[in-house]
Amino acid sequence: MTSLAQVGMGTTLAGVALPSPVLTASGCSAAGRELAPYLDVAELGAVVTKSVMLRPRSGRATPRMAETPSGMLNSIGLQGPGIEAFLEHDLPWLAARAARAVVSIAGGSVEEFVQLAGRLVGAPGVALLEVNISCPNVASRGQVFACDPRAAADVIAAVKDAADVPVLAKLSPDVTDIVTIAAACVQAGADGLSMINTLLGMAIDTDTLRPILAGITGGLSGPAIRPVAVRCVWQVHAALPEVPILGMGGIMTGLDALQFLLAGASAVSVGTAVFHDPSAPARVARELRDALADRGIPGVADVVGLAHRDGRR
Amino acid sequence: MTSLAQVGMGTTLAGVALPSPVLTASGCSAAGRELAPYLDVAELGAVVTKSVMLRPRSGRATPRMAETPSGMLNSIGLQGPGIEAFLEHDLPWLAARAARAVVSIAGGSVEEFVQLAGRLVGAPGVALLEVNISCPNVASRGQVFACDPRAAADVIAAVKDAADVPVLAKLSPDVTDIVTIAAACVQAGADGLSMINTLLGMAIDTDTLRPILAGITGGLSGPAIRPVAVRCVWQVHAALPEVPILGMGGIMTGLDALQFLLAGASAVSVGTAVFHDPSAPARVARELRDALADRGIPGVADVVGLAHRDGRR
Amino acid sequence: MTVPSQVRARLVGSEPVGAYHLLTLDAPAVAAGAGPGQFVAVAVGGPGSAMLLRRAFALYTADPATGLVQVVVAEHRPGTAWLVHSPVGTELDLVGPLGRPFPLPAAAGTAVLVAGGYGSAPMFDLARRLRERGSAVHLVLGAATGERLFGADEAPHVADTVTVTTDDGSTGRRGLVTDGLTALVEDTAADVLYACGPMAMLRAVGEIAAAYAVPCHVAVEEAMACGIGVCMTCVLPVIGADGRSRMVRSCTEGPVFEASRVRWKDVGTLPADVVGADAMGGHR
Amino acid sequence: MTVPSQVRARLVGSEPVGAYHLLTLDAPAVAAGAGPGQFVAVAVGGPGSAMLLRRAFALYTADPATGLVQVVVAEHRPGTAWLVHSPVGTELDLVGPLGRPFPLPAAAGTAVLVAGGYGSAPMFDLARRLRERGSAVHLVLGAATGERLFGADEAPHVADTVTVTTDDGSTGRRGLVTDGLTALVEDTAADVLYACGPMAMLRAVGEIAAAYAVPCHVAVEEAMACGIGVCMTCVLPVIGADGRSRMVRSCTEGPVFEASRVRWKDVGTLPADVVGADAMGGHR
Ligand SMILES: Cc1cc2nc3c(=O)[nH]c(=O)nc-3n(C[C@H](O)[C@H](O)[C@H](O)COP(=O)(O)OP(=O)(O)OC[C@H]3O[C@@H](n4cnc5c(N)ncnc54)[C@H](O)[C@@H]3O)c2cc1C
Ligand SMILES: Cc1cc2nc3c(=O)[nH]c(=O)nc-3n(C[C@H](O)[C@H](O)[C@H](O)COP(=O)(O)OP(=O)(O)OC[C@H]3O[C@@H](n4cnc5c(N)ncnc54)[C@H](O)[C@@H]3O)c2cc1C
Ligand SMILES: Cc1cc2nc3c(=O)[nH]c(=O)nc-3n(C[C@H](O)[C@H](O)[C@H](O)COP(=O)(O)O)c2cc1C
Ligand SMILES: Cc1cc2nc3c(=O)[nH]c(=O)nc-3n(C[C@H](O)[C@H](O)[C@H](O)COP(=O)(O)O)c2cc1C
Ligand code: FES
Ligand code: FES
Repeated sequence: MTSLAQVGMGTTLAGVALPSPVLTASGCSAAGRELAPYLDVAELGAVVTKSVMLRPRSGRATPRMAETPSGMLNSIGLQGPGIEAFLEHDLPWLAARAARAVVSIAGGSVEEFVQLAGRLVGAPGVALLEVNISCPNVASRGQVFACDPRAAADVIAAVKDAADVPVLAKLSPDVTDIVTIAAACVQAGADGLSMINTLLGMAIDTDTLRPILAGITGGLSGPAIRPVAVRCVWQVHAALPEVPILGMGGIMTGLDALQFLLAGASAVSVGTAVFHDPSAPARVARELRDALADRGIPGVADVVGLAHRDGRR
Repeated sequence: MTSLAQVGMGTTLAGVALPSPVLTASGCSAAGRELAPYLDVAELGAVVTKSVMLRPRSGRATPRMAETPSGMLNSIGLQGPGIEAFLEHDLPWLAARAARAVVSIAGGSVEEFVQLAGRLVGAPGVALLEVNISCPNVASRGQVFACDPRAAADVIAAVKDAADVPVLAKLSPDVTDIVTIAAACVQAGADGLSMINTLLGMAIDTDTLRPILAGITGGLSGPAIRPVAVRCVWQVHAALPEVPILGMGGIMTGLDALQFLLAGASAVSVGTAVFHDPSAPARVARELRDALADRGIPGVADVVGLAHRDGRR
Repeated sequence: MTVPSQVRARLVGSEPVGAYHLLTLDAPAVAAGAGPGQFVAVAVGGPGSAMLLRRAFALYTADPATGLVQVVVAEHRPGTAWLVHSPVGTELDLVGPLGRPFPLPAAAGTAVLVAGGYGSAPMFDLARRLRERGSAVHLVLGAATGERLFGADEAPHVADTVTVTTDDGSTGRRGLVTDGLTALVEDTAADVLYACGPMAMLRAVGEIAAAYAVPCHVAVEEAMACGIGVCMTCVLPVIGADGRSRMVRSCTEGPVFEASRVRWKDVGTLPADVVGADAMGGHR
Repeated sequence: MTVPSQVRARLVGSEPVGAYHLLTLDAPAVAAGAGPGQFVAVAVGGPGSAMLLRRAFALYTADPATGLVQVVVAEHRPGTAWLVHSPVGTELDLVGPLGRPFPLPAAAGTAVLVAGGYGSAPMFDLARRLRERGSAVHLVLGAATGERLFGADEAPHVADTVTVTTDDGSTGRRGLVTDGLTALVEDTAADVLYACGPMAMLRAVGEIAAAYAVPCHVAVEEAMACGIGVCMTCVLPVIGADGRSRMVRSCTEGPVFEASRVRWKDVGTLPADVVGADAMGGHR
């Protein structure tokens, strides 16, 4: 047993020191403000903001979600106010509360990503950029950047050039070999990797006999996908042990978070769990601290990737 | 409302007429015998047998399974007695009960698949072959056949040559573009497609701090993966509307089965649900018949792929 | 606006009322400061549940004195089935009060309240508050069948007149809730309308209000994943003060909207003139 | 062998007994013809549960006359937690009796029964049956603590002698259940041993039996996904009549095995000489 107060919850993600390894997940906590009644955003490792694009976006038609067993499908379509409104309203709110922001950016072309990264240079409170490459590449008939190592690398290299903070590439699990994509992103300069984004899924309404989502397919998230997410983190950490990983996918509890750390993540994002429990990111951090204390583990740094090694330290 | 007795439950899968669209799934009902206390195997569309290989196989060390939210991981390692014992003990049992067998075959090389198909020529009660190409290809350092269109096509073309019954190619969802693999298999002569096999996943024991499965990674199945499975069936049916599909992945109820038919499957396999409820394949068929009757739908044939069209017929 | 709380609330009462279940929960933090039209979001299924998303229910009562809140639940599919079959004593995880309540008029006047099915739940507290402020209240309750009316017995205690309609005529007048509404609005010289119920009904009420140039506040019901404003699933096209339409969250900016602002016929579509529709590519 | 049934069984009793819960279920089809060492598999979590797999429990009693069966459940993680907190009246989905029971000797003799923790559950029925056939029964019960002993009070009614041990000495003799076993086997001139409990205990009992060349039947506990023989998750390396080892299903070919057949030190590994181990590539 380690006493609770002694557990070192600090972690380093892509060179950035964070007071807690538990962050929010992009698209699951907006820009943090709505969580204020349920937790203290400054105590989180960071707030990962909803992917922002250059221009305001309406998002898709509704229905935008379907509940599935231990998961959900979403097809929001990256609704958002665009980078200018984000810089004016969202970042200052976080900065005023001394919360760290990991800003997720999304674009349909390398140029859009670069412009976004450029606009964020010098913005207050930005700890890292998370590059959401699970976006269709307009230049290649909508093929998702994250599904092609070259396209992924092009985006990352360009963002890296433009950014003044470390850059995480957010990977999609919907690929034959995630290690190849991960390696391409690292080669292109990514300081770390976020994984995983949602799995492509769909559900059909057995009354209307039509797809439930207006967008037909959507992204599957929640505990249902956790085994896939842990596997991706495991595989990439095994292949690229030096590369920092922000792990996510179905984390509901502190023990779930611990699985990701053991698999090789230096920090984790809590996404869909927030819909179930708005205090989830804070609760997961507490539970993780308790779990480390129970196991006599001094701190987060001691478990990162541990399951690859001997097990019991 | 259609009366229950009027609902046409017959279906045709790759040219083979089946009395019911509900089958078992490979590896989830052995060769059918153990289900006898819970259902009548002859009333099923068919029994899809555990993938058989040429030689007896021990399977992997234990633990071989882990429960996950609305799913499970397995890492059995294709334990089985080999094709000779299968021909001697398993097929005759099914044939004696007038049950149809879809025989799943697995190999580490094209040659092994061909030999298996050859041994099955003329065997009693074999309605179809299901070719489990989610196997590591010994010749290409363990890359799974189903992850490479050329390797997949090579196996299917060779099996097609050797077999005397229609051939289904069983696809893995762990690919960037399942339509490409599907098209390659069809081009190579597959009479139909089975989808999906399990997703690669893993889980870590937060007490031992090591992977739960002796095999480290395993196959994720159950309702958790249903949205991915429905999506795969939908995508392939959209691209290749003439190709018969045996759909599977997380089917627990008649309405789940209906989703697969609506997405484009002509029949479905019930896998992991059997572990939850050994009578599941029979129950799913009953519930499906009731659901069709409630909706005033004359029969299974009327809903196959319907969600791609106007919805309400 | 009240800050919502997340609480573990004990189920202290659960009783069938017609086709519905009336659940009473001990939740002082939620009861304090809740207004009519606000809702609560309840986690369902207990530990080990495969259902991740909360279910939303309009507050029927919220009594700061006793700390009790009540909701009226229609058993629909697994989540609501679990709720209505939960034994008294079950601890529920509750978030609320959420959303914006029905706005009360600055001056006393005449209000017509229209409700369909369990949509009547928020109307009783609304009626009481309107009458406390000196307004006359005319309440119209409708449902498919008599079983699906909620609160018909209570209605005379909170309203000056009560009109009851059912589609099948089993209780009250046969027909739609909106059938006699034009006459009622005219006869009572209503100066504000409130409505809660199915979308088609809200739209019809809105149209009548528009015809008489009377403000009309409606509580919509869109599928919600989070209920707290972070997920963007619950949107509908709403015309802003600047005249431009946006996809607006019904959980935080609603569920109560001014009916004339809602683009009823475009709900479930993406109108080309909505802000940011031009930027939509194939992104999910 | 009895054909197993799948039934909806009403939970008619649920009571804490020491560290365990004793559940009584109304399941005539399961009770009929069940033998000691057989088990039942119970679906957990109710409708909408995220837990797919059944939980296995050895039968403690199975009375064809009343149609009741009983199991002794240790609350462990979510599935067993759900079970022990299910109110009386809950309908459980039960499959059983599953597996092979302890074999009874052809002739009367002297049997030593050894149980660890809830592993004693099947021993009472076994003891009664052995005594019915004229055997002398010596029962050894052990557990970590007194709380974790099950059935110490009942033991004297079914056995000629009872020995109780706990690791912490809180009840009976301090030590392991196997500590005095050699002496007991010698003193009673046991001609058969039966054991149920943790793997390490079964192995130790098996070694003592081997030393005295006495047959020894043990009930193992391997994680099971299906319980009915279709999934191949519950295997362990067992030496067959032909002297060759195979990965054998403990749900259908067990859970009772002759101790000398089990390759204890290889459980959880894949010994190279097991049939078919040579054919293993990287397949999953
Ligand atoms: C603001 C608001 C107030 C509501 N007030 C009430 C009320 O007072 N009484 C009442 O009985 N019901 C009310 N509802 C509807 C209620 O939330 C749904 O009927 C309920 O969520 C369905 O859950 P289920 O498990 O039965 O259905 P499922 O279909 O299994 O639910 C699956 C998912 O879809 C969502 N969903 C399904 N139907 C609806 C719906 N009609 N509206 C919103 N989300 C839905 C669920 O929340 C869940 O996330 C309200 C909904 C909203 C948005
Ligand atoms: C033949 C047999 C007889 C058993 N008899 C009893 C009994 O009489 N009393 C009793 O309390 N327990 C008994 N067990 C163990 C009991 O099945 C597990 O403790 C229980 O399944 C754990 O469920 P959980 O939800 O608490 O744990 P979880 O860890 O959440 O279970 C997850 C999964 O692992 C499996 N699992 C976990 N632990 C075990 C285990 N020790 N053995 C087998 N499967 C496991 C579960 O079945 C489930 O599929 C028996 C097991 C077997 C195989
Ligand atoms: C409603 C919703 C919206 C999301 N929006 C984004 C987004 O804008 N950008 C992004 O990179 N990921 C987005 N995601 C993916 C999550 O950040 C996360 O990668 C994924 O949901 C897996 O984690 P979870 O299971 O904890 O939710 C979204 C997920 C959900 C459920
Ligand atoms: C324990 C287990 C063993 C399996 N063995 C095989 C197999 O031998 N061959 C095969 O093609 N698929 C195998 N599968 C995959 C299933 O046939 C099916 O494709 C998958 O589990 C998805 O369906 P489900 O969710 O209904 O189980 C196995 C699945 C499980 C759970
Ligand atoms: S329900 Fe999530 S934003 Fe409204
Ligand atoms: S538990 Fe499935 S074969 Fe034994």
